[in-house]
Amino acid sequence: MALSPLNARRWRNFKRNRRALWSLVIFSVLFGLSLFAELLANDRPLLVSYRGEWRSPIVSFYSEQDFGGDFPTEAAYSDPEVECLIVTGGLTDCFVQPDALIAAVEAGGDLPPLEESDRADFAPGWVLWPPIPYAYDTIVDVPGVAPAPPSETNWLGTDDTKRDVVARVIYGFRLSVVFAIVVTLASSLIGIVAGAVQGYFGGWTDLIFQRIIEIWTGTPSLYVIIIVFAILGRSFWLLVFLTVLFGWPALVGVVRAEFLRARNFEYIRAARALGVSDTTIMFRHMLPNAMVATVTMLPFLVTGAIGTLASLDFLGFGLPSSAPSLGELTLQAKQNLQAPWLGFTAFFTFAIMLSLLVFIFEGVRDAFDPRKTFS
Amino acid sequence: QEAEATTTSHGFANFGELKYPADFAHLDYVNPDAPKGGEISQWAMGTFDSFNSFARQGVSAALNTLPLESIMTSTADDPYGLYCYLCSTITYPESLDWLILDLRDDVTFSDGTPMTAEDVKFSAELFLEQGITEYRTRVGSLIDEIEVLGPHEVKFSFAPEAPRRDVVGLAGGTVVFSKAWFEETGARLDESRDAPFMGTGPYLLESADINRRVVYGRNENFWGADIPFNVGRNNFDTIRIEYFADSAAAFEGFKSGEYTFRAENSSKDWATGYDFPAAQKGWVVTEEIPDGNIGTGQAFVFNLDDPTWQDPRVREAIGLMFNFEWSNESLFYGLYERVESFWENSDLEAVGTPSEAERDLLAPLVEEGLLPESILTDEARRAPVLDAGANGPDRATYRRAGKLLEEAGWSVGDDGLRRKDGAVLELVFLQRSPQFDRIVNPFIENLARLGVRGVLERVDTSQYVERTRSGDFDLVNHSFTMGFEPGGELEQWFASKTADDSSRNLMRLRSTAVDRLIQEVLDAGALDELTTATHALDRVLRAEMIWVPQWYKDVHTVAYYDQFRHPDPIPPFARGELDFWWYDAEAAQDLRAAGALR
Amino acid sequence: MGAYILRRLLLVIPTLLGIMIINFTLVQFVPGGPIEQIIAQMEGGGDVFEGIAGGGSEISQGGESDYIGARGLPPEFIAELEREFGFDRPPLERFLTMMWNYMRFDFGESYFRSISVVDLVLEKMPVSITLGLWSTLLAYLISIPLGIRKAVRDGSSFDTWTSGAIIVGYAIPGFLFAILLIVLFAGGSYWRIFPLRGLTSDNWESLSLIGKVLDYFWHIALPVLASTISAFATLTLLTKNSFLDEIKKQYVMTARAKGLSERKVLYGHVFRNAMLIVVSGFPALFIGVFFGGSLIIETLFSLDGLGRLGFEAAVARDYPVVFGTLFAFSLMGLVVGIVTDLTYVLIDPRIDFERRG
Amino acid sequence: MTDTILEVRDLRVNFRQDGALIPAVRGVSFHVGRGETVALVGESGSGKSVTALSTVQLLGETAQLEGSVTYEGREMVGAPEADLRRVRGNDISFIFQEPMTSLNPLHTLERQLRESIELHQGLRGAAVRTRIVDLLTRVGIRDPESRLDAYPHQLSGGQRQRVMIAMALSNNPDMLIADEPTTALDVTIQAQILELLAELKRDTDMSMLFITHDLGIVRRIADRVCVMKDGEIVEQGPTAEIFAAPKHPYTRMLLEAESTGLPEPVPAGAPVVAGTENLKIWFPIQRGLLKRTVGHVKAVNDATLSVRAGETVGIVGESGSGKTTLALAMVRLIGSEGRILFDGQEIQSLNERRMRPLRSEIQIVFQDPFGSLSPRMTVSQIIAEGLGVHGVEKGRDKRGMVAEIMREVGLDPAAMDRYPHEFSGGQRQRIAIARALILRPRLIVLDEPTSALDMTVQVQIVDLLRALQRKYGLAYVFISHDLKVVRALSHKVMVMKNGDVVEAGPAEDIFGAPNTGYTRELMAAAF
Ligand SMILES: Nc1ncnc2c1ncn2[C@@H]1O[C@H](COP(=O)(O)OP(=O)(O)OP(=O)(O)O)[C@@H](O)[C@H]1O
Ligand SMILES: Nc1ncnc2c1ncn2[C@@H]1O[C@H](COP(=O)(O)OP(=O)(O)OP(=O)(O)O)[C@@H](O)[C@H]1O
Ligand SMILES: [Mg+2]
Ligand SMILES: [Mg+2]
Repeated sequence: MALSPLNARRWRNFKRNRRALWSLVIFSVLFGLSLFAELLANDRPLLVSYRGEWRSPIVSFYSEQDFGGDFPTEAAYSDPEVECLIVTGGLTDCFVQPDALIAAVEAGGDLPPLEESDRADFAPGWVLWPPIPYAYDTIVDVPGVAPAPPSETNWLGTDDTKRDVVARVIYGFRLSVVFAIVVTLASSLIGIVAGAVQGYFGGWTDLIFQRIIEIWTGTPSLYVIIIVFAILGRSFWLLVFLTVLFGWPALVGVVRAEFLRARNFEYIRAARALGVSDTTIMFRHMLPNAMVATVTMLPFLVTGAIGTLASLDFLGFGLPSSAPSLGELTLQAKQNLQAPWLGFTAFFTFAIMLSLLVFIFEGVRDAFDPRKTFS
Repeated sequence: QEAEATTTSHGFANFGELKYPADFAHLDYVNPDAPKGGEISQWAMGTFDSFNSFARQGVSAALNTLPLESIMTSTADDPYGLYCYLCSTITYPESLDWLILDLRDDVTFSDGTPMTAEDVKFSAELFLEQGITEYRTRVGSLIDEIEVLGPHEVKFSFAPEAPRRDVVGLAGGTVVFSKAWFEETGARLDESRDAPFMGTGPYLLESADINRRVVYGRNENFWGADIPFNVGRNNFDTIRIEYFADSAAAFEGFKSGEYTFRAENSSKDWATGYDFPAAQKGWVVTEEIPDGNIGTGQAFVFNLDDPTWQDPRVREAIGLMFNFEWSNESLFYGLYERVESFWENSDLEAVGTPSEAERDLLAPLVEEGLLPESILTDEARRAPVLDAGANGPDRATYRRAGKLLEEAGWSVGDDGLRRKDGAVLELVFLQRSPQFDRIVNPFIENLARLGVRGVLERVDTSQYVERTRSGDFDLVNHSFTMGFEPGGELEQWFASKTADDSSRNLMRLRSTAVDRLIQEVLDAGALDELTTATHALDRVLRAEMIWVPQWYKDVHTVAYYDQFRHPDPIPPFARGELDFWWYDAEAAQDLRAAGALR
Repeated sequence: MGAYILRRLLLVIPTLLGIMIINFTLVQFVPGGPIEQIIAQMEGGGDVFEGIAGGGSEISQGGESDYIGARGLPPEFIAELEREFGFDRPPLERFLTMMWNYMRFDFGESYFRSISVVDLVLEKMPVSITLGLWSTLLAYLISIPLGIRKAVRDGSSFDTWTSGAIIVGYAIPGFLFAILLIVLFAGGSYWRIFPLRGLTSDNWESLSLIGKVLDYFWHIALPVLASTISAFATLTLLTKNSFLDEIKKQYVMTARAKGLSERKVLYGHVFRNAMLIVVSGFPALFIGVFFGGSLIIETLFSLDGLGRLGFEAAVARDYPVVFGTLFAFSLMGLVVGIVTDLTYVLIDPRIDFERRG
Repeated sequence: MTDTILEVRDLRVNFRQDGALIPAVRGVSFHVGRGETVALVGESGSGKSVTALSTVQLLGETAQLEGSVTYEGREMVGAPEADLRRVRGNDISFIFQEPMTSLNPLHTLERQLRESIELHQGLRGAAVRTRIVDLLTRVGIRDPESRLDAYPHQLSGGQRQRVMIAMALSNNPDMLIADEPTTALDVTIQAQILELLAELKRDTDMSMLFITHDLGIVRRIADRVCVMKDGEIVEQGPTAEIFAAPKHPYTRMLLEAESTGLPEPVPAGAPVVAGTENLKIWFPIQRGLLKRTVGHVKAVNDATLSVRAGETVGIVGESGSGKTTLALAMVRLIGSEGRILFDGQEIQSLNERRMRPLRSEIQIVFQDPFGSLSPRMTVSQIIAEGLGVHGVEKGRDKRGMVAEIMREVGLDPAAMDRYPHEFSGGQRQRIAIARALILRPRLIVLDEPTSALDMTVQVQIVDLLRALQRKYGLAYVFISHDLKVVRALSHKVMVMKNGDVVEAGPAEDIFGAPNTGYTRELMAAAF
């Protein structure tokens, strides 16, 4: 897709703003990585070799019986017994002395004394774990009380349910950012269009539309959320939908004000004289000039959406509690002042994300500013 | 009235003898030489806007009943006895169809006017007229008539259907108001108030600062300061309650000495919070005081109306997945004890195999096929003990649980989930407090490994109540609070007839055997009968596995600035810091000098 | 313009009606109602702030309410409550009575407290006004000059550092910051400089005027700081960016060519052009100041304001309070909306609301 | 001419743009003596405005300055802002080229003027007002008291320019830098302004750097002339000398260039393309927050005109007489009473949607070119926009068409991806013309399209317009103060004064034998 010369110029301008560019790169990398959270932090191995056969537990379901064990339910890969079954090819002795067998296989040395028939059955295998062997909901078996401080196994400690904070941050980042971005994009899109239409057309369009918005904002979102959740159950996308439903009027006011003003400008008159359609006037001529508020607010809307998620969680109207959201982490931080690593993690995650977004949007603003050039 | 043999006594007990004789000098557990004076302060959550806890409306202030007293009283070391307090004797016939309270003539209200029989009648009737509906409907049908027999004599007559075990408490529990005062002020029992009702009690409201604090001060004209009951009690001159809206802020308030006594209810704070400067310097002492009350039977209970949970094997399998030992170690700093019985921490708890007497009660039920035979031979059911080192139960436990589910027809499908007739075995935890998220989620993790899908649904209070009432849940939290004298309330908790609509019988238990045993308990005439019947009932209820028992705390965890003293040992049934603790003025002086307190 | 204002004023009526109808209808579908709340309270639960105030125990508290009567819940009791709340009458009738009462500014009484809704709101106002007023004042007084400064020195290290600072301020979750302030500056472990609770000291009445003022500010320092910290970021950047857009225009050059001081140029000329968005937010802000509230800040500092009231009413289904406040605040919101639009015209006389396009 | 008040030595200005440096001024040196008037003339886009703005450092941050500018011996390049501020406004006053965008849109007339008077003269209260009224009267604004509350957008182009002039003169500056101060003024007022300037010069020994395309003015007021081309001064010397014996070929070309000739006759039987009947436009004067209407500005009272295919109707008249208003109403951009016809169809009553298809047939070039260009669109986008809208010649390469039209109006197509503010005043004007022409509409309303153009470019534009008219039979409504251009282009002329049409008829008649006194006065001043 070729950029138009203007967009190419904007893009060049953006790139010249090193801070914005790097922020974009870092943010994309972080977000991109978090999209593959399952590969980074999981309580199922990426790959196992069982009797020479390669299996990928993160994609498919395997019961313990598939590895020669005795439970028909999903294999608990972190159990030494299960690991032993995999690396030995399903020796029944694994139920007796799993650790010894694993150690022996790892050392490549001789197996401990086994019965002959078993020995014949032996087929070496291996397990490939993700860098963080916990998923967001894995209860970590470390001694001590939750929340546990950072340690070798849990780099940022555990939360108050003894789940690994790093894993939760990775998943939480993805969940929160996806939530926030979808919500922000959708609600600003609707909000901008609504504000633009009102401000541009004025008259009864404005009058009626404004009233509808007033009525809409007078609706208690809490009750709607309760009702909808009670009927349809809780889910991520439902929450996204509801948040958008109640979030979009946020930008309407400013956009409307800017459009009310901009529609009197001479160049708008010129565009009209040219016979340009209303939509083009609104979005090609006016919007770029009435975008200050929007562009400034966007990073905050994104983080704000995460905040909304957090406070909904806080009040118990949010996602299911096991869901890894950054908001939930913050709440835990407040509830557990004796565990400062929770607070620090939450704070730094927020601060880093917000800084990146603010810098990116600063770059965007500058790139759109005709009078700004970089050397 | 004529022919009937009557008893006149200084007190009454349904079971056993009264602990204290009529002429006792002071309660055993008090320090008769405790000095009077000083101030004790505590905190309360939120705010208040009323001093009337008898009305439905308003949030009543802490301790608003402190200025009030009832006719009879109990002590902290005798679970069964009720003693005359505003009365000198109580007279009743064997049948307990009526009773006469002979009132003391030296009792005065705080304005100095004497208390009379008229006041008692007025007060009792006031409750029947202006008490909340619930009280009126229940108690109104039990009391036939209240008569004033003399200036200091009242007679209560009871309806035939009133349980005889409750009637003395009913009459003796009457809080006495001044009729004249009510008529004068036009006060009502069903409206919120900005000051407490006038009563006969040892303390008066001194000041109230909405949102901030309530202070009660000693009633200088207290009629009963010197009676044996009050020797060594009511030692503080002032009792102050500080209000905080947030618990963390409240704790900070304690750290900085804004209040001086704190009953810690958070295991986390108890374990980690008491290392602040004042505690390090020894200004604040922490103490664990044994609690002799019956442990609250806190538990998850199943919805027994749901066919899925009607199968005890399924209930048992689910119960096996809850790792209390791990939770206690990892989440509660090991502060709690496992609940095993509905009468935990008391003699009423069933232990071991049934005794002869119990077996006599149970055998007929077994014969009728209402109970399995094993109940006669098995030990009283105890919760499984799991490894505290890991949340997940050991393989043996999984195997056992899996087998139970298999037997119940829930077999594992290709996706590792338990199914029957195509439906997945799903367990909805209905919760209203975020506090339990960290407890339920690990439970759900364990269930997942069993192939059961656990879902935690946290809803707001109104919705929670609506859903529990309509039975829209699988597992909810419940707290069974049982008494030393199990009685009519057992029907609210466990009887079939309340299964459809009771906030007590949440699990919707409908068991003929249980109904019959409840009747046994109600019919018990002597203490040993009561104990036996209760043991049998406890045993059966536990065998039913209607719950996944949780935990209770068998100690009071308190922290206070080192200026209070208490008798040692503390009686089993009360912590008593406002009652029989006292103020060490010297220690207080030292604290103040050291700058611990302002 | 006159016609427009008249039109707007007249439209207030159907709008308000619309809001009330939607709310009333919604409420009919909300699972759980005030009666359930009362039941919960009777059983010793039902504190709506339970989750927020935190620190609770894993042991269920209370269990038994003070009241000796609390034993199960007979249907008579519930029936009586329904009668008391008027739920025995059809919804339409209830709605009409309610609207009729509201027309006469009779907002009824709370379900849970024997106090009229108006009194209830008045009772909470001082806290809300204090928090709202001072924090917005602070936010505006700092953010706008700061934003302007940043625009003028766009790209300088001053710009970068202040951006960093306000972002950090925004990124700290408000309640975490508040609790930190409490522990650090009001608690018993570090410094005990500020009070933990309330708006004034106990002996406030007896203080001199200056003493009173000082005492007041001493009390509100922490809560206001906590509720303001996150407000700087958006406002500052909004100001900055609006200024950046405007500052290079020709008329600014004219102003400069007149020899005006930088201040005069910025505040006298650019400000009005750049601040339409910010300034037009003022009236709405005004409402926010008086009728907004911050649930969490209020809770942490044990202040009883509208934030707590609103939340409590909503969660506890205290419909008279919910509807009463909704009605009053909506009405005011609508009027303020009109005022806002008029300020647009005041700021930029070219603006009108006629039909275009 | 004794001492030098302003000295510019080897001034170079480069604009940073999209990574590259674009030279605008390349080594300019000249000086202005006390009491002297130096005229800066030259090709549009040659760097005159940039040079002028550099003297007091008013260029944006994308400009890189080299060389030296001294004012009264003080170096201005790189001087601290505080020093510059002292000089600006008080010592050196500035009249910007584009009066339309140079006034603060949200300040009333009074406020715009009051500010600098208060600042530099220390007057307060009623005295300031008297001074303002006096100034406005002197720049020829009629009934100034009633206009004090007007906002810039309520003024005509010429009125705004005069406000600008009044503002610049309000402080009796030592030096006035005037960048095309009279482009929007009719000849009589122009004369009045020049007289005023001369008077000031006499009375206060004011120096002037005067930028203009109007060589007539130069001849009248300048002591010396600098001729610029492509960012360099190609020739400078005393006015008389330059005019008498221009040395540089460009100067010669500039002096010779003049829009001459007469329009080709309209083909017989050409259909009427557009017209108005009894058009009336009154602007309400509103007061207070409620905007009560307290009176009317009668901008156009009763205008009837018609234009045939291939015909040009010139509209001339005093500044503020309603020309622009009439033009805007004709293309239905502001409301009006009366009939507006296009192609025989009544278009007054069409709504915007029904109007839109007609828009490609009717184009307008605005008096204020800068304001009419979207600031965040590049020139190529702006010019090509109409093409996209009306789907003209889909197959053709848009950029190619844009390049072609740019070349035709004398712009370098290489600059097509720049933003409007990166052009000179004259260039912007041509962008606006290009935007209208590229659509090949049937009717173009041109509102002062050549005011910012130097003679050479003007001739080029006039030729272009004529050629297009011949080729496509375009109809023009041509508004201008420059009667020479009007004569060169118009078949019919309409003279307006105070909202009224005072005279209308074939061009020969009006120019040859004006009927009314007003017209005669106009002609006299112009020729
Ligand atoms: N901000 C800018 N960025 C890039 N180029 C610019 C900028 N401003 C002016 N220019 C270029 O500098 C050159 C000189 O412009 P200037 O405005 O001085 O011309 P001018 O002589 O005043 O012309 P005119 O008579 O048309 O006003 C022009 O080619 C113009 O395109
Ligand atoms: N929006 C408006 N509101 C009020 N008055 C206006 C408005 N627009 C123009 N006028 C007034 O109408 C009159 C005619 O203005 P117009 O712009 O048509 O003049 P013009 O003939 O184009 O003058 P110039 O040659 O100076 O451009 C002027 O007195 C002007 O002040
Ligand atoms: Mg120029
Ligand atoms: Mg004009």
